[in-house]
Amino acid sequence: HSDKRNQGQSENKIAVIISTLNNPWFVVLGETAAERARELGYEATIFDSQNNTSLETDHFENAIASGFDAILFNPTDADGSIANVRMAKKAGVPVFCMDREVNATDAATSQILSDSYAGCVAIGKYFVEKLNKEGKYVEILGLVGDNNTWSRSKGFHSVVDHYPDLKMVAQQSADFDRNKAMEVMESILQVHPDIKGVFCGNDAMAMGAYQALVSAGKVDDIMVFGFDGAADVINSIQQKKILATGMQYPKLMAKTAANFADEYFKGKRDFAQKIPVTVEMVNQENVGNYVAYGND
Amino acid sequence: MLTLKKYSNIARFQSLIALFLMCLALALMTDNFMTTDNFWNVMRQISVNVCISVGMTLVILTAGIDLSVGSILAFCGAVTAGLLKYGIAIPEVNLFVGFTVFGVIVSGFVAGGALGFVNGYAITKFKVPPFVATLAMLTMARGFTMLWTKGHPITGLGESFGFLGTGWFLGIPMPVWVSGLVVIIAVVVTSKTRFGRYIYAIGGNENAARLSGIPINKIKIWVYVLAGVLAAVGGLLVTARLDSAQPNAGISYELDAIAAVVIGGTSLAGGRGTILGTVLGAVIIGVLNNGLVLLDVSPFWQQVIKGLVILLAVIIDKTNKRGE
Amino acid sequence: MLTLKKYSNIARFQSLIALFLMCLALALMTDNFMTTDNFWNVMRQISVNVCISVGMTLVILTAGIDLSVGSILAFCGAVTAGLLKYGIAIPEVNLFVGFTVFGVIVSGFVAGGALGFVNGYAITKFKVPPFVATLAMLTMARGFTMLWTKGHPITGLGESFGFLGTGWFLGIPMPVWVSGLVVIIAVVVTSKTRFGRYIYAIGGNENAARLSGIPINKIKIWVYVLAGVLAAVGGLLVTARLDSAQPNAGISYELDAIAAVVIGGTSLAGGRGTILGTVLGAVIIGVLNNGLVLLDVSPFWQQVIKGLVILLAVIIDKTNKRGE
Amino acid sequence: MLPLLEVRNITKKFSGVTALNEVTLQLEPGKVTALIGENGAGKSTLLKIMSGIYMDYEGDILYKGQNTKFSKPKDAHDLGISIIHQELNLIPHLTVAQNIFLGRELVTKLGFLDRKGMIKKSKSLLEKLKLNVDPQALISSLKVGQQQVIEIAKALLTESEVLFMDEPTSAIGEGEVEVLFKIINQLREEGKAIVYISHKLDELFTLADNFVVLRDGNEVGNGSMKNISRDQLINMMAGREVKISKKAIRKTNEKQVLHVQNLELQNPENPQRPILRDINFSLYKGEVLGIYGLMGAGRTELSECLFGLHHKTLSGLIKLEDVECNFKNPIEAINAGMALVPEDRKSDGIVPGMSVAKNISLTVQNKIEKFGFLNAGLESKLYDKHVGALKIKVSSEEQLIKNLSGGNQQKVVLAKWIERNPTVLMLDEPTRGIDINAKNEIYELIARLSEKGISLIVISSEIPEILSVSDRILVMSEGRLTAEFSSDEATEHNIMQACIPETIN
Ligand SMILES: Nc1ncnc2c1ncn2[C@@H]1O[C@H](COP(=O)(O)OP(=O)(O)OP(=O)(O)O)[C@@H](O)[C@H]1O
Ligand SMILES: Nc1ncnc2c1ncn2[C@@H]1O[C@H](COP(=O)(O)OP(=O)(O)OP(=O)(O)O)[C@@H](O)[C@H]1O
Ligand SMILES: [Mg+2]
Ligand SMILES: [Mg+2]
Repeated sequence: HSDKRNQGQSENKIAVIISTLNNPWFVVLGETAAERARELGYEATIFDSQNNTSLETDHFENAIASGFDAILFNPTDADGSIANVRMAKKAGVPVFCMDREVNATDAATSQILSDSYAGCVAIGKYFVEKLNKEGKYVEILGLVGDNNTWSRSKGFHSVVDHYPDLKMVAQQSADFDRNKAMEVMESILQVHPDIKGVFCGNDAMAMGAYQALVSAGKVDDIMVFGFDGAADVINSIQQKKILATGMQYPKLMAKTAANFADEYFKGKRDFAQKIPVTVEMVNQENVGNYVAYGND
Repeated sequence: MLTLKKYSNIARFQSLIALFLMCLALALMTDNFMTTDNFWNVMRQISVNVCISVGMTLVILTAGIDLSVGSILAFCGAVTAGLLKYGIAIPEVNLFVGFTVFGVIVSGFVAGGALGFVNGYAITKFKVPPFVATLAMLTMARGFTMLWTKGHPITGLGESFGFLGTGWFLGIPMPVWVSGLVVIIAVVVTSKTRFGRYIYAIGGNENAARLSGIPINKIKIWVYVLAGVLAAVGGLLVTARLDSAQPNAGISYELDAIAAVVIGGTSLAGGRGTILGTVLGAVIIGVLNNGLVLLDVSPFWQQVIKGLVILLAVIIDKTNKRGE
Repeated sequence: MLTLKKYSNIARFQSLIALFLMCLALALMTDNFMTTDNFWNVMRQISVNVCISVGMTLVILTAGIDLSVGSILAFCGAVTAGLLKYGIAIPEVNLFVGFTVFGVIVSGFVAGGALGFVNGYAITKFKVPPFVATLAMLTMARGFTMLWTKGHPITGLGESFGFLGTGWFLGIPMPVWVSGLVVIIAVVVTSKTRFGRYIYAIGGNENAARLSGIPINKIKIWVYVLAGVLAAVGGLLVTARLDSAQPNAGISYELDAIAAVVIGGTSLAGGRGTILGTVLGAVIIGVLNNGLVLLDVSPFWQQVIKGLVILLAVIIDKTNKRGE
Repeated sequence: MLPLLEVRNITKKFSGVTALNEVTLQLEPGKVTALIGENGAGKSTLLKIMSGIYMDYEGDILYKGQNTKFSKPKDAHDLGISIIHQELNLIPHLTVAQNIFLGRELVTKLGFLDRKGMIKKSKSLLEKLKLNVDPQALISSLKVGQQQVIEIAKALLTESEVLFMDEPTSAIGEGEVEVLFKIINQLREEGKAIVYISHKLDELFTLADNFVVLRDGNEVGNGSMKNISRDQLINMMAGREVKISKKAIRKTNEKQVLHVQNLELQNPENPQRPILRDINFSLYKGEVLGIYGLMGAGRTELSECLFGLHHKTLSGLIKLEDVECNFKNPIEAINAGMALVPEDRKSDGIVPGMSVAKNISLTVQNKIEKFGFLNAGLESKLYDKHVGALKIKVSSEEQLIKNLSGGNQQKVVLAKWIERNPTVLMLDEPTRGIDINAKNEIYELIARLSEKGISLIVISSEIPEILSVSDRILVMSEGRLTAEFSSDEATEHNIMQACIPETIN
C-alpha cells in the first residue's frame, strides 16, 4: 500500500504518538494534533507511550503495521527514540516531531521544537533579575530519569550559576507531580524558611510548590517560577501568584506538525529539519498577551 | 501467655525505638527537625498514607491485598472535584444538579465504596485472587479517571473545600483531624467489634471461620468497600490540599501503603497485625521522607535509602520474632 | 484420573479458545491484524514480557513474588550499555577495561543475578516476605540505575549490539529467538529436571518439601537469581531494540508479568502452573495491546478494557475449575 | 421414642464419587450413636450434611419431625446442632476465649465485644474440661491435643440438642479422653442426641448405645452396641474377615545402630524448663522401638531432633552407626540414613497438589534421572513397584495425592522413605485417623521393614498399637524417658503408670 501513501488522499491515516498523557500539557498537544489532522480530512489516532520508550517502539511498530501514513511524534527520549524514528523512516512513513527533539538530523522528516534549554535560559535571566542576584533558592526537578528534566535544569543553571551570591540550598525531585512538589516544598521550608525563589521543572510542580507556600504563609516572600505554560499557571500569573513560566506552544506545534503531514501527502518534501518554536517567557507584565497553552 | 503478651509489646517497642533513633539522629543532624512546625508538617504529609494504609491493613488482615487504592484515590478525587465544580449537567433533558461541599464528599465516598465493592464482588463471588482483581481495578479506575477528567486537572474548588486540606482547627491541621478520626474508628472497630474480630478470624483461618458460621463473603466485601472509601478519604485530602484534582494522583500509593502496613508488623499472610502498628509504619516512612529532604540527600540516593530502610525495618522485626 | 487429565487440557484449551476468538474478531474487524508483518510485530513486542514472565512464573511457582523485575531490567540494561560504551575506567590507577559485546551481555546477566541473589538471600535467610524484599529491591535497583546513569540515557551502542534487538535471523526477529530459547529452556527445566520438580514441591507444600530433604533455601535463592537474570535478558532486548538504555525503563513491568502468569493459569499460591500457560498469557496480553491499537480505541478506554480482560480471563479460568 | 433428628435416603456425590448412597439414620434423645466405617466410608460427609455444611444433596433431613433444609452452617447451629470437626478448625492467632466464642461473641449493650464476660465463661468451660490453659493464650501456643479440647469446648458452649463428634479423641491423651467421656455421659443424661465417630473401637464399646456402620457410602448395618462383638463390627466395616496381626518379637542384642546420649533440647521461651532432657537410649539393627507418652510428652520433638530440625537449641550426643552426628538440617540427616514420617500428614507429609507418583519420587529424584533429566518411564516403574507392594488404592499415577484417603496418603509417604532404604525410619503417629484395615497393613509393613534390617522408631498414643508393633518400648513424660520395657514385660498398666507426670501443672 505504499503507493497510497504520499498521495494526499483523504483515507490517509495519521498516528499521534505522545510521550505521556499523564500531564495535561501533553494531552493538549496530542488532542490538538489529532483534531487538526481530522480537520484536514484524515483519520487520526492518539497513542500514549506512558513515558516508556519501549512501549513507544511497540506503538511505532503497530502504527506501521496497521498502515498509518504519517506519525506526529512527541518523543519520550531524545536518544532512546531515535531508533523508533529510523524504523518509521525505513518503512517510508514520515515522522514529524513535536516539542521534543530526537538527537539525529537524518531521521525525522521535520522537527517542530520548543527549545527547553533556551526557554530556561530566559527564565534563568529573569530569575536572576527578580532575586536581585543574591539570596538562597531551591530547585525542584522533574523525573530524574527523563532527559527533559536535565535540559531544563541545565538551561537554568547556565545562567544562574554565574552569580555566586545566588545559593541553591536544595535540589530535590518531585517527579513532575503536583502533590509531591507540595510535600517536598513543605519540608524544604522547614530547613530554609529564608529562601527567596523556587524554580520548578514544570508547571504542575510550580502549582504544588505554590500551594505549600500558601500553607506556610510565605507567598509574599518567595517567588515561584515554572515551565510549560499550563492553564493553572497562566491563571496564577494573572493573579500575581506565580512569577513566570516558559510558554511553550503545544497547540501551535501540534497544528504545524499536522499541517506538515498534510503538505507531505500533497507532495511537498523539502521540510526544514528543525523548526524552532521559541519558548516565550510569560511573566506578570506580559501575561495579558497569552492564553493557556499559547495562542494557536 | 504472659510471656507472649509481653513479647508482642516488646516487638512494637522495637519499632518505636527505631523511630526514636531516627528522630534523634535527625534532631542532631538538622536544626529544623524538632520543631512544632515540622511536626505538623510530617503529620499532615502522612495523613493521606495513613487513611489508605488503614484500609490496606483491614484488607491484609483478611489475607487479601488491594493494589487499586491509588487509582481509586485519583478517581474519587476527580469525582469530588468535578461534581463540586460542574455539578451534573445533562442539557438534553434540561437537567442540572448542583452539589454542596458535603454532597460532593459523600459522592466521592460512594464512588470509592462502589469500586471497592466491585473488587470485593470479584474476589468473593468469582474467586478471583485479590492480587489480580485489584490489579485489574488499578488499570480500570485509572482509565475511568482519565475519561472523567479527559486528562486535565480540575482546579479552583473554593475556600470551604480547601479548608479540609489546608485549614487548622484547635491548633491541629484538618488532614490530621481526618486521619486521626479514621485511625480511632479503625482501632475501635478492629479491637472491639464483631466485624473486627471476624476480619482477624478470616485472615487467620478462612475455613475455620466459615465453619464457625461467619459470613465470609459479606465481611470481605465490606472490607474492600471500606478500603475503597478510605482511598476516597485520601483522595479528598489530596484534592483539598492541592485545590486541584490531578488525573495522575496516587500513582504507586499502594506500594507506600503496603510498606507502612508491613513495617507496622502486620503479616501479609493475614490474621495478625494492628492498626496502630500501621500508623507507626506510616510515621516511620513519613519521617524518613521528611528527613531525606531536610538533609538534602540527592534524589538518586533517596530511593536506595528508602529501599534499605524498608528491608531493615522488616528484618529487625523478624529477628525479634525468631523465637515464635 | 483420566477425567482430571482431560480436564486440565480443557482448561488450557479454554484460554486457547479465548485467544482464538480474539484473533478471529481482530481479523474480521481490521485489515492489518492477519499479516505476517503484524504477526512478527506482536511476537517481538511480547518477547521482553515473555522473558520476565518466565522468571516470574518460577518465582510464583515457589509461592513467592518478584516486584523488582522492572527495576532490575532497567539496571541491567544500563550496566550493559554503560560497560559497552565506556568500559570501566579508573584514571587514578590508570586502569581501563574495555568490553566486547559478549562481555557486556554476561556482565548484565551477572548484575541481574546479583540483585536477584540479594532478593533470595533476604527472603530465605532473613525470612523477609517476598513481597516486601522485592518491593525494597524495586526501589533500590531504580536508585542504582539512576546513580549509574546519572539520570541520562546511554545511547549509541553500535550495530552488532543493536542486531540483538532489531536483527532477523532465518526469517525470525532476534528478540523472538531469544525469548523462544528462554521458553524452551524453562519448559525443559520445569518439567524435566530435579530443580523444576523441587520448585513445584516447595510451592505445593514447603514443610513437606523440607522434610523430604529438599534444599529449600538453595532452590529459592536460585529461583530469584534466575528471575533476576531473565529480567537482565529483558533489559538486554529493550536496550538493543532502542539502541539506548533508558534509566526509567521497565517501570511497572512487574504488573504485566504477573498478569501474564495469572492469565496463564498459574496459581499465586504456588505449586501449580506451567511455563506454556504463561506464554499464552503473554500472547493474550500482546494481542490485546496490538488489537486495541489496530481498532483505534482511545488510550483512556484501553486501560479500562485491559483491566476488564484480565478480570474476565481469570474469571473464565476459575469458573472452569470450579469442579476441582 | 420420637427421633430428634432423622435423615432419609441421603445421597451425596462429589464430582464422580458417590460418597453417600441412600443413607438413612435416626438419632434419639439421650442416646450415643457410634458411626463406624473405614476411611472414606462417608462418615464425615454425613455429619457435614446434617450440620448444614454441604447443601447440595438428595434426600430429606427431619428435625423434630419437621422437614428442614439448611442454607448455611449457622442455620443448623441455630436449631441446636453442634459439630466437632475431624480437622481442627481454630484460628491460630486468636486467643482461646476468642476462638471458643467465634461467631457467637457476647456483646455489651453498646454493641461492643464483652471481653471480660467471654473470658469468664471460657474459664468455667475449660475448668469443666479440666484443661489448664489461660483463656487469653493464643491458640498457636497450644499443643495439638489441647487444641482438640478447645474444639470440644467450642461445641459445648451452646446448649445444643444434637452433638456430632468426628474423631474428637484422635489427638488427645487418655486423661482428656476420660474427661470427655464423663461429659458425654452427662450430656446423654440430659437427653441430648450424640453421634460419635472414632476408629478406636474400644472407645465405642464403653460409650455408645447404638451403632451405624457405613461401607463405601452405603449403610451396611445398625443396631444396639450391646448385641454385637468387636469382630462382628470389624467384619461389617471391612466386608470381610480382618485379623490384627501381632508381630513376632525379636531379640535386641544385635548391632547397635543409633545411640543417643544426654540429649537436651532448650525451650527458647522458658530456659529453666527444657523441652527434652537426659535422653539416653540405643536402637539396634532391625529393631522396632515404640515410644509412648501422653500428649506434650516431647515425642515429636525427640524425633525432630534426630532429624536435624532443632540444631540451634539442641545439645548432647547422637551416634549413627558409631559415627557422631550433628545434623544441621534434614538433608544431612537424610543423607546419613535417617527418615521421618511426620505426625501431621497434611501439613508436613504430602505435597497435596502433586500426583501420587511425584510424591513417591520426591526423596529419590536421582533414581528417576537419565542423562540428568527426569525420566517418566523410570518414575512409572517406581510408582508401580510401591503401589503394588504397599497396596496403595489409587486410580492412576497422575491422581493428585490430596484426593486419596488418609490411609493411602500415609502409605505414599511411607513409600517415599522406603525407597531410600534408610538405616533408621521414624514414624510419628503413623496410624492417626486411619481405619482398622489400613492400620493393619501398616503394622505388617513395619514388621516387614524390620525384618529387612531397617531400625524403626514408632511413636504412638495408642497403647494397643505400641504393644502390637514394638520389640521394645520407651515411655516419655515431660520431656524425659521414664521407663523402658521389653515387649514381653509391657502391659497397659505399667505403661500408664510410667507416663503420668510427677507434677500436675
Ligand atoms: N470435598 C470432596 N471432594 C471430593 N471427594 C470428597 C470430598 N470430601 C470427601 N470426598 C470423598 O467422599 C468419600 C467419603 O469421605 P468422608 O470424608 O466422608 O470419609 P470418612 O468416612 O469421614 O473417612 P475418615 O475416616 O478417613 O475420616 C471419600 O471417598 C472421599 O474421597
Ligand atoms: N514451639 C514450641 N515452643 C515451645 N514449647 C514447645 C513447642 N513445641 C512443643 N513445645 C513443648 O514441648 C513439649 C513436647 O511437645 P511434643 O509435641 O513433642 O509432644 P508429643 O509427645 O509429640 O505430643 P503429641 O502427642 O501431642 O504429639 C510440650 O510440653 C510443649 O510444651
Ligand atoms: Mg472423616
Ligand atoms: Mg507428637
